[in-house]
Amino acid sequence: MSEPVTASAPRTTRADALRFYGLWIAGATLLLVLPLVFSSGGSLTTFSLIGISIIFALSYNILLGQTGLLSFGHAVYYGIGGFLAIHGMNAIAGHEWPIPLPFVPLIGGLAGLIFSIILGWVSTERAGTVFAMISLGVGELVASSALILRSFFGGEAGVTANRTDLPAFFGLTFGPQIQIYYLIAAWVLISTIAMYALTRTPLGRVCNAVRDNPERVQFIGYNPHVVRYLAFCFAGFFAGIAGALAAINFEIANSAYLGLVQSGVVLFATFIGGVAYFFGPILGAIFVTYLQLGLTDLTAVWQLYFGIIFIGMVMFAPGGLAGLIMMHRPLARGGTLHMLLPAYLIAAVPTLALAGGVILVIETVSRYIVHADASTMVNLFGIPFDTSQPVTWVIALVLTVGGFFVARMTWRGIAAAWDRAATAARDKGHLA
Amino acid sequence: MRKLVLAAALTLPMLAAPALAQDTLKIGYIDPLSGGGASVGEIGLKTFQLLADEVNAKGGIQGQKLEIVPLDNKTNPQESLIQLQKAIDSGIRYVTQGNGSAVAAALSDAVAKHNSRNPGKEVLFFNYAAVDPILTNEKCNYWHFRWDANSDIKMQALTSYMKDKKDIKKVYLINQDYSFGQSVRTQARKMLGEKRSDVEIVGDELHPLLKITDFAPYIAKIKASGADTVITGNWGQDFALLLKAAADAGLKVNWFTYYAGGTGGPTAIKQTGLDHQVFQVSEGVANGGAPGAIEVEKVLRAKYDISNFYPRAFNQIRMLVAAADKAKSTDPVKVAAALEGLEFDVLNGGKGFMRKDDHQFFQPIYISSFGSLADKSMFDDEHTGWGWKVEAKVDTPDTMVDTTCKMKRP
Amino acid sequence: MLELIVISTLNGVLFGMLLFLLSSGLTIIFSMLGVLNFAHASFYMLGAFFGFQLTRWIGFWPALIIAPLLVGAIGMAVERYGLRNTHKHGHVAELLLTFGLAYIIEEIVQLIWGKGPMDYRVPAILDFPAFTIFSTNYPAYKMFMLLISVAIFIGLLVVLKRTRVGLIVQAALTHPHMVGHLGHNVGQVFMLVFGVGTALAAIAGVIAGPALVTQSDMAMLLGPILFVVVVVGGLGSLSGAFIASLLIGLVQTFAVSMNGSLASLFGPLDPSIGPSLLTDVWNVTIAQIAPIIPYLLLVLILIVRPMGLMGTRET
Amino acid sequence: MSAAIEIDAVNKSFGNAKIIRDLNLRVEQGERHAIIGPNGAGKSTTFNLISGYITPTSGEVRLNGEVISGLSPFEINRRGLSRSFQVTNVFGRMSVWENVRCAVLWATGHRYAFWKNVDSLPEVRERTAAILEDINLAARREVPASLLTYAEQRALEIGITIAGGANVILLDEPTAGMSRAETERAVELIRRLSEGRTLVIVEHDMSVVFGLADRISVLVYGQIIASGTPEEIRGNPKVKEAYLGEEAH
Repeated sequence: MSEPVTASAPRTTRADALRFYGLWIAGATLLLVLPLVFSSGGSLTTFSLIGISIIFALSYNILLGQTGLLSFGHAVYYGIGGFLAIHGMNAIAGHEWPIPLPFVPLIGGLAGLIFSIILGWVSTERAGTVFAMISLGVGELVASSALILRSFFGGEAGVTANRTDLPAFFGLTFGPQIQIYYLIAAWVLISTIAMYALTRTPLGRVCNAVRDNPERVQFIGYNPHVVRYLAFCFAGFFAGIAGALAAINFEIANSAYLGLVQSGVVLFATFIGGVAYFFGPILGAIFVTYLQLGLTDLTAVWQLYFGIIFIGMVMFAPGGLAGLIMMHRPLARGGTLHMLLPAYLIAAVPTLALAGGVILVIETVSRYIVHADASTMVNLFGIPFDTSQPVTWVIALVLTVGGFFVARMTWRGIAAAWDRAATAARDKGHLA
Repeated sequence: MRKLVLAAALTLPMLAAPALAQDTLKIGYIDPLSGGGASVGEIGLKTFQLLADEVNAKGGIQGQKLEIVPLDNKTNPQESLIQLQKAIDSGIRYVTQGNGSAVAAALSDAVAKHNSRNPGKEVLFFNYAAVDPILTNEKCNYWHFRWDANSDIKMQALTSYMKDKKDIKKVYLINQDYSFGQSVRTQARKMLGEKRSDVEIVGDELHPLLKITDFAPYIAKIKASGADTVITGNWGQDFALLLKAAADAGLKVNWFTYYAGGTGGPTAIKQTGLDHQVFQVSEGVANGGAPGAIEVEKVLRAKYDISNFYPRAFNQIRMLVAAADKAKSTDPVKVAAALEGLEFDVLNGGKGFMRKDDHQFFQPIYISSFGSLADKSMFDDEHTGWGWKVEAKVDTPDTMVDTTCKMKRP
Repeated sequence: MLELIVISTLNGVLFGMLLFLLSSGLTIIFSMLGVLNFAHASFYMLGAFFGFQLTRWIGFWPALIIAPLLVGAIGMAVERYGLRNTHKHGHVAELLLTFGLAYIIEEIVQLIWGKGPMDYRVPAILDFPAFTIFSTNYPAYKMFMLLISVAIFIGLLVVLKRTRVGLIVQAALTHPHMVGHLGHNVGQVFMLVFGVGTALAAIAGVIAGPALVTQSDMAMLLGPILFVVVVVGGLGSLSGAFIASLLIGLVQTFAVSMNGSLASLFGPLDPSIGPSLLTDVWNVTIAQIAPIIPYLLLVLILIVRPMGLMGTRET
Repeated sequence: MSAAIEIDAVNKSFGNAKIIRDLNLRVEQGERHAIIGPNGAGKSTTFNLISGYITPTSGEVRLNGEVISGLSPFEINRRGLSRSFQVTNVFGRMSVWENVRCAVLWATGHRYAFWKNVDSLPEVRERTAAILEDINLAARREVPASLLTYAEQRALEIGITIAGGANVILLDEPTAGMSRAETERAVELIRRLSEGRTLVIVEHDMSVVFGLADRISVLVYGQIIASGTPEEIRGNPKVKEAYLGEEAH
């Protein structure tokens, strides 16, 4: 690993190497100090969940971003990892084996790997829509079977374990959340480095080739089926680790781990983060986990916002958050980023108005219909609105419609400013 | 990675709870408030909020104001644990939940672990509707209290009633394929065998949970079996669709159910036209005539346009107040001790008590049937014009079942 | 026993025909636009809810016409303003768009109609038993459903064989790359096809609504089965979709009426064997696994014949 | 020594349409062999048959004496045959450097390795760099393939084809759509790169064909009607009638 994330040619300079290792060290330091800065129990729970989600999303991106395989059933391997980890913990505690908790995620990883090895060969025979449908079918099959094979999956209730029953590890009992956080953080770091390293291997590179053009890959000596299969196995392995960490965190595994909803969430997270860059899914995992935890407290229709954000991303920013950020890189290098600023600021006003209008419409309708009897007050950005008043409806509609038309004009302004900035950057030799 | 800092900065204000004011006692209500189960969860929430108002109007619990904190678990055990963590992090010491035995099992387990790892910060879990017997048997724990009759108790009451119904000859069992449905089926076989060995069980069906859109094939099977009575623990759409299909096929049998009264159930029964042929076993209905129940029913209908689905929620909160008064404290450890064995006059009339051995509440159980109402003053359901009529009361002693619980006390 | 077979066959065919109403639209859309519409079952759900609401306002019969038209219009708008703009980002983006759309439609339906089941009733004129077989009634409404689906099936055949658009669709089924040569009105044809496909799903929704449950999770329940149908039948094959629809309709209906398990076949296991995976598998009945049979079928078919029963294309 | 490629009585039908009829062709080791013929004669199909993209309905294809018909494209590639495509067929989202490097990996024995850092494989790096020099794309190494100009993409197509070091190269219309100047450069490139290897080329541009080929085969309606040196082909009346004559009209 001698290069920053996206560069491709082996022109490694000292500065590049420094920056590259600096990034990893900064990441590790961040994981280390986070709980010191935000020490409340709530933040620790949040960070732990984000960590699990990061590994899971990165493992999913081995399929979607690296190899071009759209899976609707990735949670199968996550869930299997979780279940095996729980059974493993119970077995270790029951037999008093000298295996401490930090090694349990490996059990989950191996379980995910073994299941991928079994199910993967059939699944990966074809890419594209067929793969997507098989993954959906296999996902439903395994999730439904989990409810039939009760002795292993524990039916609806799932299987529980007690992580503190395992032998202590250097005096750590892993009862308190802070210890679990550091356990997860360590695995996040290990898995992230490993998955990044994977992208820098011959297999990782050929995965990209298979994604771009599976047909041509056959004419440079590779069997695309084997490439997809190997990628699938790696994805299963890391998903299993993520599942095991979830099992350790919650001390329970149940059939919801394996289901379509879980598969959908990881797809959302990965795609919203951006599949084209290695760090995209990390952003997505943070963003989506945060939304999942946070939006629930704010609104009953959080899933609708979720869907709208997702569709908005698919239609207008298919590169995801990472794509949006990386778009600006050539301009930043060319030193012309500031040229965009006025256009962004101008556009921000009507765009925010539009967003506010949409939120107000949704909340108003939701209060009006779902919670007709409850409070009719909606608090938006600190401004109270009474949904039973026609004036609120009018404001909501004006904001939405007016915001849309004005915003569309200002977006054109951004496009124009972008062209100018890009031209200027190109003149300085920073754009291809 | 920079994004992480940003996200964390945003997380902080949201999850870092404000210091809990000493003058309120918060109960975390962990149930679905979005997604498929939300309609049920909202009804429970309203019931509990009504109860909080009632308690506060009388001066609160030991001088503390009672507040219900809604926490959306999306009917998912994993999500429930996140919400539990959130509640604990914000200083909440009492949680209540009812929808889904799987969720209850996860919560019960998590609460027990939390309490053993964090002495001095104990949390109590009040279960108002999750009826899997396992929670007060193999998986019982000291911090879990259940106010709803578990499914074994209900089956005990139901079979006690069926014992004297000589026209029941052939029984068909149809249940959802998960722990609750299985316990209904097992207990039905066992208890019917004990009390009515002459009754033939002509069918025993488990169908997938909430996945069947057309029950016509199942009805065809019931019909083919010649059954005169069906026992089902089905709830939600699995109940409504089952009845719909039965009506379509013209199946005329008696239905003994656990949850015919759930949302959509009355509508479905009315559609099928099965007048007083659908029975429900529960801890009581307002039409039973207990003054307290009627009063509550009126308030709920006037305020929220819902019927009282959860008489046990009233028993639960009122008993919490009684226990706190007895202990002269709202400290969960003391309240738990005070609750053990506590006797109480239940909402629908009669005496109930919290059994010390397994923390299961025992109370009179009623068999009621749904159909046209003789008396105009009685309550109808879901605006169908039909309502519940009490057929029989099974008194507390006749509902007792043994427990395998070996309670570990702190 | 015989009555069980007769009733199950009727129910199976009915369920199969409903599936075909959906899978035919899905197949045609896939052939023309190259995108598997993940939200197809959501349009079916919209049909049911629109049907329910319009039945309340103006009665069932007008609703049967208007609801599909409305849903078709929404479908056309989705094609025009959603899919067409996403096309440049590739098929994965299009698939994801419909995936997100399915999600949003479910949420909006929940927002408007709530999460409980609707009281969507069979029209009074059809609310009687059509015939009684061995003392079991078969409802007239179900016969009506069967009739409608068969009528639409025939109508679809006529349109495909006799009209210009039908010929284009047929050409697209066999030669997908030909679609590019349609000339300037290709956009309109796409929009029309998407509109008709979603309207077909909506018809299924309107007529299935009263017979099955009209609830906000109905799309999630049916959606995955639908994909099984089109993949098992062969992506892009109408006749395959037809056969697979009936097959899955019948298999699922018959499976629930079978109580057989390994235990009943070979006798119960030695009770000394405690609960284990083996006892789980040994004791499970065919009826219990009925809902996962389609997925088993899917996986088996894809192993044995990756292009599906009648498919000619491999992807 | 056996011939580089031998096509022996191969037939290929799609449904009822017989595209290739009793095709026989022999390409000697080290020769530059061009296949010409009118549109729809089956030239690309012939390439597809040799490279394993499609399998013959009947007959046999041999590479260096070994039967390869029925093998997968990657198996044939591993036996030392590589081909280019008429329509540019590169890895669009990957950089030029990555495109070529991927094509180098199998031949340098790294295959599906997931335990090696691809950037610290000197022989891969050197070979990739050398090929980029050869195809004059060294300066464009960082550019995503989809952003290259048409001529650059054609050059990259050739680069990928030869990167694996195959000794039999099939080029499908390598100069199609190029300007005169670009074509000349391409021919120069092909001449240089095919040094010491066997080359089979399908080409429409007769100046390219006659300038490059040692031997020429003429394919008409799925059959070889003539095979020989450029002079022989030029003088062959059958060819004139069936093919060259046609062009004169």
